[in-house]
Amino acid sequence: PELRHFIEIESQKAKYQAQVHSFTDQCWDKCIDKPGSKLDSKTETCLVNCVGRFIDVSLTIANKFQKRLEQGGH
Amino acid sequence: PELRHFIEIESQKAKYQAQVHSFTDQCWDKCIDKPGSKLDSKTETCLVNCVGRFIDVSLTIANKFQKRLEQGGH
Amino acid sequence: PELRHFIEIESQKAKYQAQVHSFTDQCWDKCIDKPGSKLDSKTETCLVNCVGRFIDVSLTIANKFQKRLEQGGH
Amino acid sequence: QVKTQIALANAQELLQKMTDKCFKKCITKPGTSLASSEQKCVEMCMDRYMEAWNVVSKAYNAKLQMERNRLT
Amino acid sequence: QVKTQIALANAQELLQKMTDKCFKKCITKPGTSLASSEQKCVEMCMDRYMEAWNVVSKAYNAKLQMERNRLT
Amino acid sequence: QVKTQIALANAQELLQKMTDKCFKKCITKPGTSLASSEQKCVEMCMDRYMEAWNVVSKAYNAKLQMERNRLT
Repeated sequence: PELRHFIEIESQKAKYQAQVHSFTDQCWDKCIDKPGSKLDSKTETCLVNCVGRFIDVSLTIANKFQKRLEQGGH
Repeated sequence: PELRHFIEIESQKAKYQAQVHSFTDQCWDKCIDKPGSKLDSKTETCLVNCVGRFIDVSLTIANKFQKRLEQGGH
Repeated sequence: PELRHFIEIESQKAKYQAQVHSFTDQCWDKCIDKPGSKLDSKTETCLVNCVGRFIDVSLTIANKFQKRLEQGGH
Repeated sequence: QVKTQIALANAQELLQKMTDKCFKKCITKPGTSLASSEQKCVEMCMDRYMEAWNVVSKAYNAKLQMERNRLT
Repeated sequence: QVKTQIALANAQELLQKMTDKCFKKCITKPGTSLASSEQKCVEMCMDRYMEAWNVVSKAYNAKLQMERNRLT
Repeated sequence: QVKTQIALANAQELLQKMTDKCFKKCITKPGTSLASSEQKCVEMCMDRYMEAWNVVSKAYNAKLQMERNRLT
């Protein structure tokens, strides 16, 4: 059971990191035009909002999809 | 043999669906500019043609590639 | 040991080919606008340079990353 | 059980593609919350994407059938 | 047999990439059939892509050799 | 050992993404060698990418926490 627990946690970490890679990839394209000598606050805000809105879009779609499945239609 | 048959069919289904995902992805980019309140007939025609022409391109390339291999050149 | 050696070599070949596919993919986009009736020398030079500079960028980043790890910072 | 797993994988792939495409189309400048116009855009985009998936699936089926008929 | 499988995987990858790239380059507005100009474009695109693959493969080899020499 | 492998996979993914993104941003016309302006751009781009990774990671964590709190 300990081994299983360990594997579960490591596997969750891997998923989390894969998600961070994916967000960084997409939000980099949305927020950074030319990489400057430092990450200015405008870009940082854009990155934070980008992650937040991506999750919002993801939840919106997942919830609506779930409702569709329950209604039996498609 | 029944199990094998079942696995083969399910595996074909999975391939078919992967193909549909890939077509939808690419044809969405080719045919849809701004998602409107309904899928108009022009967009639908574009999607149908997009799938058809993608398969045509795929067959054209596969056939010509096959011929090259038979001629022994590369 | 022979089998192992064989597998290692084949696995390296597969990695090499995956790399060639990836370079061709990216350098095609950088160097070819409209595919003409032949690969002109300007395009060929662009492809060769593209591979070279990609590897340079890759080494630059890997080296700097390594140094960061050794300094213990991140 | 294999069937359920494929169905699930299919739904997950669809959800992921829709999220990526609709985020790209509807959120140009990410703000501090989802604007109602963005929310609306996402919902329309999702409906259109699922319709597109169905149109593509039918068209692919029809084309496969046609190629099969040509060979026999 | 491993060799054959790798060769096959390599060919399949090449076919798939060429199809994607040449579809993108040659089919801007998909019509009810492949126009002869599109057909021609696809065939040229395919030839150029395979040439590019060969050029890239040689350049990569040469660069690997150079880096190896620098280290020894 | 699982831990090390994940950490390694994570570093490799980061390196690969940075290389792809910074090559795209900094090398518009590949020349016969890396120009010093390109070299500089690559190094800045790499620093910004790692900073962006950290900002995104923190923001994701905060958002996950917020959603968890909302559910309890």
